[in-house]
Amino acid sequence: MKKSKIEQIIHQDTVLKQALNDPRITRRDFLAFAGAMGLSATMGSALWSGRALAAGPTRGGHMVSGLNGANTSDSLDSGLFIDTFMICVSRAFRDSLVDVAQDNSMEPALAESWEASPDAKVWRFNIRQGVEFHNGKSLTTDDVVASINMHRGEDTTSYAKGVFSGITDVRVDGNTVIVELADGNADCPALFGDYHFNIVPAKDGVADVLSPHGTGPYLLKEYDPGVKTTLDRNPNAWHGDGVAHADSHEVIAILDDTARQSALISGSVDVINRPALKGIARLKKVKGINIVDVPSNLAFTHPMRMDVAPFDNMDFRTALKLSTPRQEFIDKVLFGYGAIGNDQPLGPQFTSYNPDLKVDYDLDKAKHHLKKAGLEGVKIDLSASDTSYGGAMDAAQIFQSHWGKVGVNVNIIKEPQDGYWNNVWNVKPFCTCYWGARPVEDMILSIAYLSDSPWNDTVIKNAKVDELVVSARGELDKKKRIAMYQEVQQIISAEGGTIVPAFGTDVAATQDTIGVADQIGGGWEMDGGHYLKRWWKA
Amino acid sequence: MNNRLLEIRNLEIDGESDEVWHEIIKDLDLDLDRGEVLGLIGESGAGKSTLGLAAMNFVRPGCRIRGGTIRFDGQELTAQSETTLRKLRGVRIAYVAQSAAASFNPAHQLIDQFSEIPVVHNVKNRQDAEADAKGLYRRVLLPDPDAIGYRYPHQVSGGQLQRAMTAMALSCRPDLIIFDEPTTALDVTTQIEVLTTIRDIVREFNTAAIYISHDLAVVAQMADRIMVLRYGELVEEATTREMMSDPKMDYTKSLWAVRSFKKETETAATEINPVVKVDNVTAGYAQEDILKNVTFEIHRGQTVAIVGESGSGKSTAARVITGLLPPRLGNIQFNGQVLPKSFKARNKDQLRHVQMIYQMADTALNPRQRIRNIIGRPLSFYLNLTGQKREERIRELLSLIELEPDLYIDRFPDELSGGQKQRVSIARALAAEPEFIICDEVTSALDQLVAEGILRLLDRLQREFNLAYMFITHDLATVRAIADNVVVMLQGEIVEQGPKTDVFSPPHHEYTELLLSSVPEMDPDWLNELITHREKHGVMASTSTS
Amino acid sequence: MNKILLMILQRFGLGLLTLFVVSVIIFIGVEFLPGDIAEALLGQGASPENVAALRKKLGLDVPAHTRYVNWWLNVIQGDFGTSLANGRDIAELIRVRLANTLFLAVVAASVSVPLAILFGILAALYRNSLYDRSVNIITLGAVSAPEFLVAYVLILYFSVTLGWFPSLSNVDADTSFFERLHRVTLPAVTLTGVILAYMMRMVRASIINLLASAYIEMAHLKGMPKLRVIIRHALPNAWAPIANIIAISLAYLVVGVVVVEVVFIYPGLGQLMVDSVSTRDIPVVQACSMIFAGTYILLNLTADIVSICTNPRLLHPK
Amino acid sequence: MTSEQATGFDPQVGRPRRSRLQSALREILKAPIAAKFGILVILVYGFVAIFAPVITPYGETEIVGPEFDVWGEQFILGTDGLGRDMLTRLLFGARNTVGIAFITTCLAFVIGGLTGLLAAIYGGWLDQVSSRIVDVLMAIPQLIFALMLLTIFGTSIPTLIIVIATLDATRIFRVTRAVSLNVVVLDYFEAARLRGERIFWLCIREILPNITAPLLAEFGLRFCFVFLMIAALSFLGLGIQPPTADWGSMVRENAVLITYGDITPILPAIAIAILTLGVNFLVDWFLHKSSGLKDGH
Repeated sequence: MKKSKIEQIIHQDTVLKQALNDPRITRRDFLAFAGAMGLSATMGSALWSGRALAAGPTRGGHMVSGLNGANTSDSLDSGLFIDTFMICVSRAFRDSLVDVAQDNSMEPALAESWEASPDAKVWRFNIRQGVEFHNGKSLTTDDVVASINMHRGEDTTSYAKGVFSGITDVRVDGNTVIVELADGNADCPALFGDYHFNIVPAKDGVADVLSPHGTGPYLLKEYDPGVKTTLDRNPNAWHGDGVAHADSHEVIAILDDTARQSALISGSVDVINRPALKGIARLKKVKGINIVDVPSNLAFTHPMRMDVAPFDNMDFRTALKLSTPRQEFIDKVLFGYGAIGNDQPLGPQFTSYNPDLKVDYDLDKAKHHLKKAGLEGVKIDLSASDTSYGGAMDAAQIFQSHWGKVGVNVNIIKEPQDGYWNNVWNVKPFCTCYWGARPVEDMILSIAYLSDSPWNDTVIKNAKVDELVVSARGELDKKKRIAMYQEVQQIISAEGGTIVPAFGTDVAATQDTIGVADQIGGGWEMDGGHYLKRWWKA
Repeated sequence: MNNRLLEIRNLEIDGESDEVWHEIIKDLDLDLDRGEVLGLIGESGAGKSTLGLAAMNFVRPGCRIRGGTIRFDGQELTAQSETTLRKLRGVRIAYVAQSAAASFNPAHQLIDQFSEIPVVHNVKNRQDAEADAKGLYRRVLLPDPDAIGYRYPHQVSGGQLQRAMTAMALSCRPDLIIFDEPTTALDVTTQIEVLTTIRDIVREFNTAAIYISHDLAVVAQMADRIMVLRYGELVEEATTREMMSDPKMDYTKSLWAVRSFKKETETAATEINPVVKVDNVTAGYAQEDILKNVTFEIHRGQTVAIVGESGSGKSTAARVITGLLPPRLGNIQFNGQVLPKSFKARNKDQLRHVQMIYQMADTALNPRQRIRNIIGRPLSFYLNLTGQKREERIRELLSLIELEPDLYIDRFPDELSGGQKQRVSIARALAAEPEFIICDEVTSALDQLVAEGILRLLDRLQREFNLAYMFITHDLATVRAIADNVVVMLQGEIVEQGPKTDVFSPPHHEYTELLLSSVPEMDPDWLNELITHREKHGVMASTSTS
Repeated sequence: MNKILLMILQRFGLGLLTLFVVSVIIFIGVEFLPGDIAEALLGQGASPENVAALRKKLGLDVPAHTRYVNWWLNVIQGDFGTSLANGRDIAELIRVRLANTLFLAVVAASVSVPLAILFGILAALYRNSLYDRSVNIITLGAVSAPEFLVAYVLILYFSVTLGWFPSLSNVDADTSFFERLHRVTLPAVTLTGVILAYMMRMVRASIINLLASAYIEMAHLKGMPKLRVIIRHALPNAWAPIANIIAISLAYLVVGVVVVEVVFIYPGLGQLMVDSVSTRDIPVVQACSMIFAGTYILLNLTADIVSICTNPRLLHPK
Repeated sequence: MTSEQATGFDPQVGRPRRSRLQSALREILKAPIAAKFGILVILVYGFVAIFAPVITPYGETEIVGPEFDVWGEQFILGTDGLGRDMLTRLLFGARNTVGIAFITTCLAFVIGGLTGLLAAIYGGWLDQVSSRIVDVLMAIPQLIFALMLLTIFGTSIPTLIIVIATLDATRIFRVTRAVSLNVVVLDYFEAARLRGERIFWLCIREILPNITAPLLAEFGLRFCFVFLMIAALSFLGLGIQPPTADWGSMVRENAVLITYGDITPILPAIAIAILTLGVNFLVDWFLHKSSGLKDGH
């Protein structure tokens, strides 16, 4: 508990620094800054003069949301969550040990508090007492252990397997669950805030992954995968009045952009995620509609396999980076909703993000590097598909036209949407790709940027990076870690094999009757997936 | 009181084909008294039916009345509204169509279709209508009159349907009935019976009638007065006897003359072995046999006529010979050698030597091919003629069939008249230079004059090329005209065969007798005499009515 | 009568055969889809071990033909198995969806079929009249526009602008009948627009064809009123073709409405099947296609039966 | 002059002999206004499709301006979300969408028409088998089947064409078979067979010329269906892939704007509608011609 407080302060401290020396000061930063100055959030936002102010949370009401990111094949097995619909629903009727707070700090959930051994190898989580599952079964440490183990071991099907691979042992000590790691990881609590990690009831020692009963503030009333889900308030929830404002929720899966948007405009729903950015300018003008946007760590990456010519040539890579039209990418592909990227995967939401690290658009320099590489007029293939991220095809064309200017002829290959992640990504030398937001730096770096990472899609083998990442993982001193991570960013950006023109922004749209805190989480869209319990209906 | 029922003056009717209007009826007058029967004679395209329908001020789609007046019982019809006309039709003027089979609605029982007329027109209520229907069915000599009304059209034979329709026409006791070729679609033996019925009924109810037909002999039996039409104009009008005894106009005379054509010499079998021998053939579809062990021969230069009514299996015989229908038993011999049963197995030469001419010239010629190709194809296909040679041969053939090559060689079939088409299909058959030609009812779809032309042509060609013909027909007049040998068939079996003279001169096989006697003759009294004669000798109506 | 029964049975047998072949085709088809459900589910995060584990868990390691046979064995016992994706009972899953699909189809049909027949008859009756031409053009316009466009425009006016109908047609078990009706209005209208024209034109055509026949002329010459001629003389002989048209259209209403479902978020079978194809959820795809094919065959069978039973030649043999 | 020519009275005998082309032109001139409209539409579309690169102000995928620029001199219909000229895209759409639909339909006709003809001529087991196969294929919902095949073989334009063509061929098979059967029973066909003609001649010279009208009509209808089918597939994201300008996907891409009453995204759909309408009008006319039925008055 104490630790997390400290983290929080340090975090705000960093943001403060950024706020002071960053010309592109963002609203969030400013608020954080204001908060650090001891101003109340509301005053802060008043100063900011943003959109119409929402009064403080009001309790009650029935909230209807239309969410993209659902599929009839959705399952309650949190190990298989891949998209927003299930993540949000699950966050509403289940709990994790730890939550990522709206300010991206670690907030206790079913774990009342936690301590780490000095080497950050052994972590003790004190489990909250007197919590009951919706079926009346009371929460025990066994449930927690089972819920952790469902992501571990050879035969786990959990998508989070990688995230939990570092855990060597999980054991119980009274009300405490003790987790041992192979090597130190200061971010361990964050693992337990991952959206795959839900506490589910254990059946004779094994997690009952499909159980509709959680400990969350809402009861899962009706669940029809890919269609809709309804939630009612959990009368004996352990969470205080701070969360779960609405009495009941109806979450409808609306995959079609136009349908989702007209549902909002016609008032059929209160909240939608991912409003079609094409029309957002007009949507803004519609009376009674608010746009909620949060810079996120989602990175639009374009991995080049550095063991394949010509991508093995650093000057060539630099040439591409220097001639990549980042602003145009944001304007045309993201319709303005994004932050300039700097060719490394760690987004602006990370405390360690270094806003000074920039890659500017300089065709002459690019030409120079290309010349140096002796690759003028070289022909390269870029594999692209809108499955990698919406607008990838458009992006590919934008790149094509700009890289062409420096003498790199790009041949765009339209890859089939199906099996893209199996047959194209991590296979083809150069393709379009994205990396979803992760709560902590290490999660990205260690699965994709170490020489032996499973998904090292740029085939980067950099001893320095390897060393920095590993040591940062075990480093409990925030300042030191940040320094290390910033150095990693520095190296990847300069030498790495990925082009990150921009980081994403999570956009949602609501009726102006929906209240949203002034600062909301960026770990995942929709307030880190917590919106069902954090937003309210006035 | 005024005895005049129908009075048509200066009637002009146009017909439309390809957005072009041309006259069908030209300035025509027609008078009809109560109880009188008027016969309309003419070849196809003479406008008979159009005129008949005009009597009820009805024109078929694609036609229009351009001028003239139609007074029915003092009432000017052309001025009337659809509704008044509707009230007239079926009630005071009734119509009996050529094909009863097509003119009865397949979906309803006969008696329904009978009753609806009086019921819809509020003449009778349903019960009375049905009772009346049964009565009339009895009158028109339908078997089992009380039950037959509850049958559906397809369950009743053609002859019976025609009677049923006559009965239906009488349902409201109209003043006028229009009979539009009511017996043309029927076999001769059936025709007699229907004719008798119609005549008696008309007399009995003293209904006026317009009897339309292309067959003078038939009209002669029915009508008091005859109008001869041609190209929509009146050629001649006179009382029946007058018209028969001394026709004035050439055209009328020529109509009479039709049956004059007769093949000069009768060729007897020249060689011992025939061109074609149908050897004890049994054939048919599915389980039932259409042909039952049939045997006959055809010699070079000879014409064998296969005579019989519908269903007698004469066309099936043709299909067996051509190999379209492989026989179940027996075989076909050509110049002594046995032909493969199926045409698929026959070689080009075998195919070439057996050619066929069809009844319907319109469907026998590919409408999308020019005459040149139609006639030219066999030349290039069988005889490998090409280029100039082919062209010359085509022209040769055209002049052979008396069609001016320059005029016709580039035409499409639909730019020819029926007779011309038939000639072209003859030319196509000739082109193959066959030894044997099957003529399947080649004249029955044609007008008498045209038909005669075709017969003459065939005869000439036969002599020129010493061809063997198998002549399938139901028309004994034609047989008389061209046959050397005759084969009489009844329900798949040969009842009699031999030289024409033998077959057509007594003593006859009873069925042959029936056939021969049933052919209408140019004598107003023929029908009466026949009936009385038959009643005397108790010759039963042929069984082939069902 | 026996003959008729025989014919119907024969048709029925053929239908079953077809159904069987379809199942084989679909199964093979799904087998050929690149990747399998394991990969599809795990998406970008899939590591070989994950996939292998999931396959094992879902029993995909069993050879295909064995799975196919087992599938049939279960189906015969009325058990469609459980969805590979989320282990839900397919029979249950489909029951709900099918109910929705059928509801929408029935609503659309009950509007469009009578209209189609009525308009068709009128058009045939007054053919080449102004009415005929204008109806022709309007209906043609309706079929000519892509479904989704019609849907969007309807939403724009009746939902967004006027707010008469919801833009979402999401219904569930406890939606009241009239509420359902209200919600499926827009989709139903969209579908009606698509099939109405087609049906109407066919009805018109088949009736006009009949009007050329001799017995119709006879009816006129018997002085029958125009309407009676159509209703009593033409229609009874037109049932066969009309039934056929309706069958095809209904089949379309059941199987061809994916787009409409997507736009109106209507939880029908189409959406389910499309998703299942993309996630390689073989048992679900199988079940859906069985139902679709079944519907199609059944409807055609009905059409056949109608045409058999309205054919006096078969009904009243000699 | 023989009695024959004397009696040769027939309104048609007098008719002058014409070449196919002449008669075709004559027909067109006599065609009702709707049909003329249809012909016009098709000609215009055809022209645009062929000369798209020449008549368009910009390149098909060329980014020439700001995104969603309004209508004006420079961009007559404004620009799309990427700043590509809408008019250009629209015109190229004609080329791609219409072209692909056309090729697909042609292919479908080659497949379905040929099998249909053979089935009609040979009859027997060939007819049985092919008809059964078609039954099966038709029993599978077309859209879904297409989706599946497209996911199997990937959504490249060739596969798109082949898949849809194969599925569409089933309908064409039925029609061709039906109309051919009407010809097969005719005497001139029998005559040709008795002459011993080979199958090729029978198809090309005896049957095809006599079923062109209904087939053309069917072609029109199928073309429209294919057209809408591709649009639907594009809508579901499996049709023609970006950046190729295709009306279906263009509507989809900008559909969100419809909600704001912006008609630009509807333009491609209207383009689709007009063409379909035109084709249908023409088809009606053909059907009327082929079913030599004279409408009453």
